Amino acid sequence: MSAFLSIENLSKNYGQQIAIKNLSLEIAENEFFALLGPSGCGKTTLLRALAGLESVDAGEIRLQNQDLLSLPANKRPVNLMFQSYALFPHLTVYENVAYGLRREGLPKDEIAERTSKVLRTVSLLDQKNRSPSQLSGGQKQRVALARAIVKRPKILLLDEPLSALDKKVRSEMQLELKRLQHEAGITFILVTHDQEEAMSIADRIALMDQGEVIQVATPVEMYRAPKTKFVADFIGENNLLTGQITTSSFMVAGKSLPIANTQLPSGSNAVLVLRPEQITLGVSGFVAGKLISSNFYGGSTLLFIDCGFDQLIKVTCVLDQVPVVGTTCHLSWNPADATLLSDG
Amino acid sequence: MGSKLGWLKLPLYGALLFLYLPIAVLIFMSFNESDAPFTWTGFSTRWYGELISSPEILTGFRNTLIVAIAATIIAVVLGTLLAVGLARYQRSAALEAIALTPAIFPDLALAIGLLTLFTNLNYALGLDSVIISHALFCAAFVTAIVRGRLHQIDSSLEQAAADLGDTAVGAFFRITLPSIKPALIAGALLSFTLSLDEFVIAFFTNGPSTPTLPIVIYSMVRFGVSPEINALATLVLLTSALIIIIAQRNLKVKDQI
Amino acid sequence: MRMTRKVTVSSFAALLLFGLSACSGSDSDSSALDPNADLSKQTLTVSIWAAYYPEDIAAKFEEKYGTKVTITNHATNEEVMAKLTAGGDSGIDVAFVSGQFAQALAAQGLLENLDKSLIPNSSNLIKEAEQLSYDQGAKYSLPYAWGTTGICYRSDLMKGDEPTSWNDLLTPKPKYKGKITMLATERWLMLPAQKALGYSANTQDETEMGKVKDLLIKAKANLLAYDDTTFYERLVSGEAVMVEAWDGWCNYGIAKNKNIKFIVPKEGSDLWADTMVVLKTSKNKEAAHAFLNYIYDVDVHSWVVDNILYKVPNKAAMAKSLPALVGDFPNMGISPAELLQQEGLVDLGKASSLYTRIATEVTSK
Amino acid sequence: MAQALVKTERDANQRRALISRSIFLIPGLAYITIFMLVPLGFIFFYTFLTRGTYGGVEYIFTLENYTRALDSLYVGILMESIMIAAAATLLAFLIGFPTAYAITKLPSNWQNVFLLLIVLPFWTNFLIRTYAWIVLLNTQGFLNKGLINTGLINQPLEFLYKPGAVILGLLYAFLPLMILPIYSALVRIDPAMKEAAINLGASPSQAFRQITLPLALPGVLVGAIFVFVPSIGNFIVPELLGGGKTVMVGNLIRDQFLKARDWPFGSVLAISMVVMLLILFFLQARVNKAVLGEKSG
Repeated sequence: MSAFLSIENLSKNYGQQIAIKNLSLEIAENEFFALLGPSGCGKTTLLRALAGLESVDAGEIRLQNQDLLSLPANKRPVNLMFQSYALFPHLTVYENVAYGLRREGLPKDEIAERTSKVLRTVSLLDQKNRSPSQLSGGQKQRVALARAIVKRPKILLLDEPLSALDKKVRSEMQLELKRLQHEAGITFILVTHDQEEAMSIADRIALMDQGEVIQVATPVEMYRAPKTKFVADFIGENNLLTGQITTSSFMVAGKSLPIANTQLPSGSNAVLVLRPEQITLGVSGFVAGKLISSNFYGGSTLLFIDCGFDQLIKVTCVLDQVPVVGTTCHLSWNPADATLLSDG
Repeated sequence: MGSKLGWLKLPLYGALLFLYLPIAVLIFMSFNESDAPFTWTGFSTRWYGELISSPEILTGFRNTLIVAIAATIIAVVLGTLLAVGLARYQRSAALEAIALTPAIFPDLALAIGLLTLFTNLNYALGLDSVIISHALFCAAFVTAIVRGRLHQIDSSLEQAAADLGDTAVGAFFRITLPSIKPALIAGALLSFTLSLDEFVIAFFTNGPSTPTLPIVIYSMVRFGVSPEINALATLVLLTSALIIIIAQRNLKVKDQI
Repeated sequence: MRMTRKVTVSSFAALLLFGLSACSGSDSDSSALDPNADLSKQTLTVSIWAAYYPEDIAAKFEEKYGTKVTITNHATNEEVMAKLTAGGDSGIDVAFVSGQFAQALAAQGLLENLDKSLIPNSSNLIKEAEQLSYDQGAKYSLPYAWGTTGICYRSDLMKGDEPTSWNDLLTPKPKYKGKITMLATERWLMLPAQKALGYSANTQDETEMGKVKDLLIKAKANLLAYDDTTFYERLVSGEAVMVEAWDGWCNYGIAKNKNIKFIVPKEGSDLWADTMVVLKTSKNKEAAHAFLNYIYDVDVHSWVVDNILYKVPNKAAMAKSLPALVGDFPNMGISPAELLQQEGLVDLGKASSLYTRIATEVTSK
Repeated sequence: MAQALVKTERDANQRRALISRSIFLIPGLAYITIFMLVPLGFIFFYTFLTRGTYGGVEYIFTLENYTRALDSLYVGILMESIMIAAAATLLAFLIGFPTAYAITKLPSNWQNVFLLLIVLPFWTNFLIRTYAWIVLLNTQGFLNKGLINTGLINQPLEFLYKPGAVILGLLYAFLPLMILPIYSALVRIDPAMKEAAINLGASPSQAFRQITLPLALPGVLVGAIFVFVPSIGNFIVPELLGGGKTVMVGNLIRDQFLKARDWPFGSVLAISMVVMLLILFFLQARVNKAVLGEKSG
């Protein structure tokens, strides 16, 4: 039994520059999948390759066992919601949404029915005769979404769908997207550089860097068990301490920190990954340092403590326990919570 | 580079061929030895010599330079002030349309209007009336270019200057002017070339004793086919090309239209 | 001729712009000229057809009289007329125009009556040329050159078909179709048809002009172009075989190709004169008269004959130049008496708009 | 007391703002008023006057100039001018659009080079460029000689002195004015527009017709105005390449002012040209609004 969508050994170069490097990925039906990574990591190229807007140099893409690459872009059961929305300014909202159905040559009644229905779903039926320039940002985004899903694609691709919206509308739209995905029963593949967005919305995330998938996992897995230092750094707040493994401890800047069992050989270079919320303050600890500053975030406060490492250590702390700036803090944690990653 | 174009190569290179074929013929014939207009007899540069020793052409050239320089100066001052005024002090679509109209107004209508004005004022036609007339449409082009540039510049720069205690005029000279300098240079060069080549308005508003170069060319072209014209065309092409290339460095063509 | 006091809208302009009212200039006769005026203090602007005068004339005149001269060119009578009649001071002191245009200018009171005592060389004027219909007695104009209009053709390319009639030009054999040009200026545009139909070249009769129009429209189908300036070059290159031409300009073609010939069609033709006038608005009238006198100098005027290849109504100049030229350019030998047999062109007054309209109809059809 | 001070302070500020606004706006607007609007007023005023016998105007008010303009002779010339200018405009579009489109497909540094190449001939003298066609197309010219030498024809063809030659001359003179605005409209179109159409199932040619073309329409219209307006007012091309056998409105206006000295009638013709321009602008603004959903300008 093969996956709903399988990407095998995909490669794409722009001249000397590698955009996608021998990439393989499997995505399940009805999954809300996020391609996450910094800009230039190849995630958008991959998305465009799925839509057929970009040719590939090598590899295969199969959708339900059907070769997708052999289909021209306008025949693929894959629709894309563009980052700029790409609403046709000379057409009305209705005409924009109906555009794709008309290209299929469907009967007029069916077009009208499906278009109206999807406009109702995104609550834009009243605006159907407006021109896109008369809509707000959130409304435009919903038209773009309606235009893509009205085609009932097997896969809906979303290119940074929320980046142009302000924060409040964005969180509303996140909910909306999830609801829609659930209702429509379509596989969503979302491209974003915003790890918070990916974590909050996706079932699974593929984190990409320099044309390669670094880790594919659920948001929780990725947070808890980053596979590499890059993942650990990209996902969430983290303390990354570079040092060397000895027989029983981890040496960082001349200080010895306790570690749990590790497969990494003694004497090798490694990174100790410590989430700020895993560290506790006490009267004694593994290391001590002076509190430099504290940033208040509502529910919690992030402390910055100078322990003599090459970076300040971040510690999450509840509001009523925040020490005065300048006091010496003692830090401790459960060594089993900390992850040790090879630093190669 | 060309492979991506496919069949579009045909119109692109076709259009260029269409645009340059007559010019190539003129340049070629400017080195013709005899004055037979359509027959090549041998290489010679004599027509260039005759050209620069022709008093009509030299006078015409001098008059044209005077007009182009003076009209450009007036146009840059008026056009820049107007562009700044429209961008910063009085945003009005109607005023803006009026300010830009001379640039696209039919030259013949403009020319006869000006002729009518000058005659009714009993104003003797001469280089000054051509300068006044040329400055009119040149200023519109300067306004358009400077206005475009001001669109790209944050008006908060001037507000910051005002906030720091500068007067409006002071802010104009210390902040606005330096930031629109490329547009000013491009506008000035465009004005200069437009005036250099302008025929219809000059034809109507010029006095009898001060023909500009295009007017001299007009009478030459009408009086038959002289190889001096070919030599002149070659020189005019080189000069214009030079000016345009300099202007290009200051402002890309695409921003102008 | 009825005198029309021209009203300008200058007062309207002044009112609009400055809230002032302006007075129009007076039409009173000019004050007497000073024969001892210092000409070096005066400057002259002379408007003349391009390539119709010695190129160094300005320099030579300045050398002799100390007057700075600016020569300005016009391509057609109409061009300089527009400037002279626009109202106000055109800046032109001396203008070269065709006779009927001089008549129109005089009718508007724009011309200075010539003081012959300041033009002693005018004694060279051929007496027949004093009686030209547009200015009997040469009161306000002094003819510069004169001649007639005919057909200029390539005898080698029209062997056996040499034209003798205006009809040969207007309704040519099919093989000459598209190899013919006619003059574009209104009066000469009309001339071949007027003469072919046996009418006067100055006719103001609307029925006659209607027939002229029909004939010209028919003739248009055979034309290469209407051409006032480069017709002789078209003959030289072979682009055209037969053109309507002024006698003098045909000579430019003859100079380049001996196969080019000129004939005056048997139906007759016009007598035209290009004449020199002094503008009333001129502030340099003494210098203007001196310039006319200078032109009538034997050497200067014979230069015109030798180089421009036009006949001039100057006895001494023609006597000096003609013998050497008449062999190569037979039409230079047309005598003043023969010229006077042709019809002199006069101004048409109000009827000029009829001519304009017909010219527009013909050229736009 | 303090309030009064604030008030005078505020007045002074307003006065200062008014002064600086005047400094910037008044010189230019005054110049345009005196040298464009007033002359236009003059021309309009002239249309109601009577021509003088020897030129100039007489203060006899009449509508005769307008009725004369409706004469079939002048209406015919106007229609032919419109046809010729429209033909030049249409050809300029047919050549200019694919050319502009091709330029947008080039790498961006090459785009500037090609735009420069398109513009460059435009800055050589207009009269000389027009004259060049005579050298090329004359019956003794290069094209005929070439065709005869290659044996394609044995009699020279007459290309010049026909309405077709006038159209060619106008097309040649103003083609760059069509290419530039179309180019600038095309480069402004978000490439995602066409991709979106394809993604929604349109074939590339459908995407071009349904998306790219309509979105470039405002640029096409600007180009059409830039070609049509100077074409219809042109009198040099009909004179040089039309051999005086084609009369356009431009020639007619020129002749009324410089030959027939009938300023009132010439003014009527000039006003008709201005009205035509205004109609075109109005149309352009409407299309702009329809296509881009924005106010033009």
